Amino acid sequence: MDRLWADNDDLRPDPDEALVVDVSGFEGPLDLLLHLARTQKVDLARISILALVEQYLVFIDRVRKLKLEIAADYLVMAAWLAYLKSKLLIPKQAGDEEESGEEMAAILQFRLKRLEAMRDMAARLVNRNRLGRDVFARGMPETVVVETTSTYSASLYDLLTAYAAQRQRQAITNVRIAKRAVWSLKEARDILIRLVGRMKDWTALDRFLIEYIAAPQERATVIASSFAASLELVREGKLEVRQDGAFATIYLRGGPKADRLAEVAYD
Amino acid sequence: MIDGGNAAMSFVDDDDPGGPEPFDNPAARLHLAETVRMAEAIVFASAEPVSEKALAARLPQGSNVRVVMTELQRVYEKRGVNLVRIGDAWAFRTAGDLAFLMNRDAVQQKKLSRAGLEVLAIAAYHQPVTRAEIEEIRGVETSKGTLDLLMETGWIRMRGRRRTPGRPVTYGTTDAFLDHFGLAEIRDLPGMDELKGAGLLSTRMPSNFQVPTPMADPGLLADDEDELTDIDLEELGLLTPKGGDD
Amino acid sequence: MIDGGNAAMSFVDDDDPGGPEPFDNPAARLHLAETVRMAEAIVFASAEPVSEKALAARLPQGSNVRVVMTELQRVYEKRGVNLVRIGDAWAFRTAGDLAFLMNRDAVQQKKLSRAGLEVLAIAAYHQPVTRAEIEEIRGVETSKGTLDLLMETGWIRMRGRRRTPGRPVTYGTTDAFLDHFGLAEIRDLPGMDELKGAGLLSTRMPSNFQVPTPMADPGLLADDEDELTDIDLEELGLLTPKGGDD
Repeated sequence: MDRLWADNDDLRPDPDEALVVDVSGFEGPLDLLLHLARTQKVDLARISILALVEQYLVFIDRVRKLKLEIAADYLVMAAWLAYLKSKLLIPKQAGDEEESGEEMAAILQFRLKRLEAMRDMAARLVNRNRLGRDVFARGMPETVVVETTSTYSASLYDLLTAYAAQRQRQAITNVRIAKRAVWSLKEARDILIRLVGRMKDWTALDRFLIEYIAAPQERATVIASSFAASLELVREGKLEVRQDGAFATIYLRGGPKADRLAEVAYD
Repeated sequence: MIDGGNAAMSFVDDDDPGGPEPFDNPAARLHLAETVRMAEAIVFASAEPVSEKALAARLPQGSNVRVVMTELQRVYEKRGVNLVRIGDAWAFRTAGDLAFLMNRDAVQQKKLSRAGLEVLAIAAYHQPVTRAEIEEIRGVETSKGTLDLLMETGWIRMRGRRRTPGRPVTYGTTDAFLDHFGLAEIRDLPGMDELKGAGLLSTRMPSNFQVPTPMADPGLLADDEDELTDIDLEELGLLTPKGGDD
Repeated sequence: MIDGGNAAMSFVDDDDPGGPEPFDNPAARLHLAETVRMAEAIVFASAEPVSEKALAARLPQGSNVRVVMTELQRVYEKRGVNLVRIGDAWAFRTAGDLAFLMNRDAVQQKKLSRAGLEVLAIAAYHQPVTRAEIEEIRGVETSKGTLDLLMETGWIRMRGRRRTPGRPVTYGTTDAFLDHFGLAEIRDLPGMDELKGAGLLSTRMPSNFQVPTPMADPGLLADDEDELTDIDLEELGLLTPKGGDD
C-alpha cells in the first residue's frame, strides 16, 4: 500500500552480480529489460535487441536455477523474447505474411524508449521548484476567498472513498479465497493484453510459455487460463487465434479492436 | 466575464500591457492601477490560487481580469514574490531563485516512490490515460493503492470515461498538481514538445518511429546466424533458453 | 545585529532611502535590492510576523535589517498590500482602504461530513433511490437533516415518487452535482472494477457484491416512478399551500 512513498528505492539488484539474482527490485519485465539495456552503455536507439534478448533469457534462467519465485509476467516476457529471438535469427520466408523479427524488435525498442522517457520526465518533474519545498505560499492568509456558488465542498475522490468504504463495511467480507496455484483467468487476461495485446504478429505463446513455466502443476493452470482468456479476447475482437491443424501450435496476435482502442486514445 | 476579458485582450500587447493603446486616457490608467491594487490585495490575502471567476466577481464590474493580472504579474516579475498563473487561477509564490533561502525550513516532505512517480509522470504526459494504458507503458500491473494515494495527494483525478467500448475511466492531473510543480498549464510540462515530436506520447508505435537496426553489430549476429541456420525453428524455440547456461 | 541596524539608520532619510549617502556604490545598491527580495520572500512565507532578529539570522551576513525593511516598506507603500511593523517584527497586511474587499462574501467553505458524502454517493449510484433504501444500504438511519443539507447544496433533488405502497419520494442527483464533481454524465462514475483498480475497493469482495451502473439519463423517470405533483410538493412542505399563510 505505501509503495507510493519511497523508502529504500535505490536498493535494486544488479543483475550482473552473480550472487544477487533476484527480480524483486524491478518494476516488471520491461523495467528489467531497460536496466539490462543500460548495461550495454549505448543509446537506446543503437542497442542490439538480440543481445538484450540474450541477456534477459540468461538472467531469467539463472533466477529459475536458483529456484527463486518469479512472477508470471517475467516468464511470459521470456517466452515472447525467445520467440522474438527465433524470428530474428531465421530469415523471413517468402510469402510469409507475418511481421518480421525486425518489426517486433522495433516495437520492443519503442516501448523501452517510451518507458525511459517517462522515467526522465518523472525525474525532471521532481527536481522542479516545488510548492512547500522550494517555493512558498502566503504564510499568513488573511481571509478565505471563495467562490460564492457553493458553501460545501467535496472532491470526487472524497465521494468515491466514502462510497467504497461504506459499501465495503456493509458487505460480508468473511469470504476466504483459496490461494491460487498460479494464474486466475483475469490475471492471464491482463498479462496477455499487456504483453501481446497490441502485437501485430502471430506469436506461438503457449509453446514458449511451457518452456518457461517450470513446475508441471503450474503448466496446466497457465495453459488453461491463458487459453480461456485468449478465447475471451478473441470474442471481443482484441485478439486473433490461428491453428494450422489439430494439436498444432496455437498462434496469437492482436485483433482489430486492439488497434482501434489505441487510435482513439490519442486523437 | 472571462469571455469579455479575452475579447479585450486583442487590444493589448502581452509583453507591454502599459503600451499606448488602452491607457491613453489618464483616468483609464488610474482606474487600471486601482483595479490592480484590488486584485493584488485579494490574491495576496489567499494562500490558495484565486480563480479568475472569483476575481471577476470581486473586481469592479467590467474589469478585464486577464489584463489586470498580466499587469500585476509584470509588476512582481523581478520581486522576491511572484504572481503565477495556475490554470485559470492566480497565486503569489516566493520566487524560484530564492529556493536556497527558503527550503532550509521546509518540512521534510515524503518522497514519492519510483512507481508512484512513474505513474504520476505517465498520467501527466499521457492524459487522459486509462489504467490499462499506464500498465501497458510501464509493462507491469499498477499496484493497488498507487492510484489511490496519488488521488489522495490531490495530484491526479478521474477525469471521465473514454468513449470506446468498455468505456474505461480516464485519469489526468489536477490544478493542485500544476500548483505544486509550478506549472501554468499542462503544455508547460518539461520536454512535452520533444516527446510529442519523437512519437513517445502515443500508445502504439507511430509509423514514423525510427525502425532500429538490431543488426547494428553485424559481426556478432553473423556468427550466430551461421551457427544456427541448420536448426529447425521448432527446436530452436525449445533449446534457446538453455543456450544461456554456458 | 539589531543594534547595528539601528545605528545605521542615522545615515538614511526615511522618506528617501535611495539618497546619496549609503547607495553611492552601484554594487551596494544591487546588493541591497537582492537583500530586499530575500526579506520580502521570508516575510511573505512566514506564518507569523518575522522578528528583526530572525531576519538578521537569515539575510546575508552584515545586512542592515532596518534599512532593508524600510526600503521594502517603501516599495509596498502605495500597493494593495502594505508591509507593517508590529513591535520589532514585520508582516504583510492588506492596505487599510481595501479592507472592504476582504470581508465581503467571505463564506467559509465547509467540508461535507462523512454521512453526507455517503448519502450523496448512494444517491448518485443508486438513483432513483428512496430514503428507506439509502438507510438499508448504509445500515443506519439517515437523519432528515442530511438529506435536507444535500438538497440545500443543490447536489441532490427529489425526483418523484416510487409507485409502491406508501409512494415514497425518490432522490437523485442534479446537474450541479455533475458540475461540482467534474463529471460529464452520471455514467462516468467509476464502476466496481475501476474502484478496485484504483485501490478504493478491496479486491476481495464477496462474489454477490455489486456496484450499480448509474442510469444513462437521470433526467428521465424510471418505469416505477411518478412525477412529483404540486400536491406532493405541498405535502413535503416545499410549496406553500395555496392561500395558506402559515
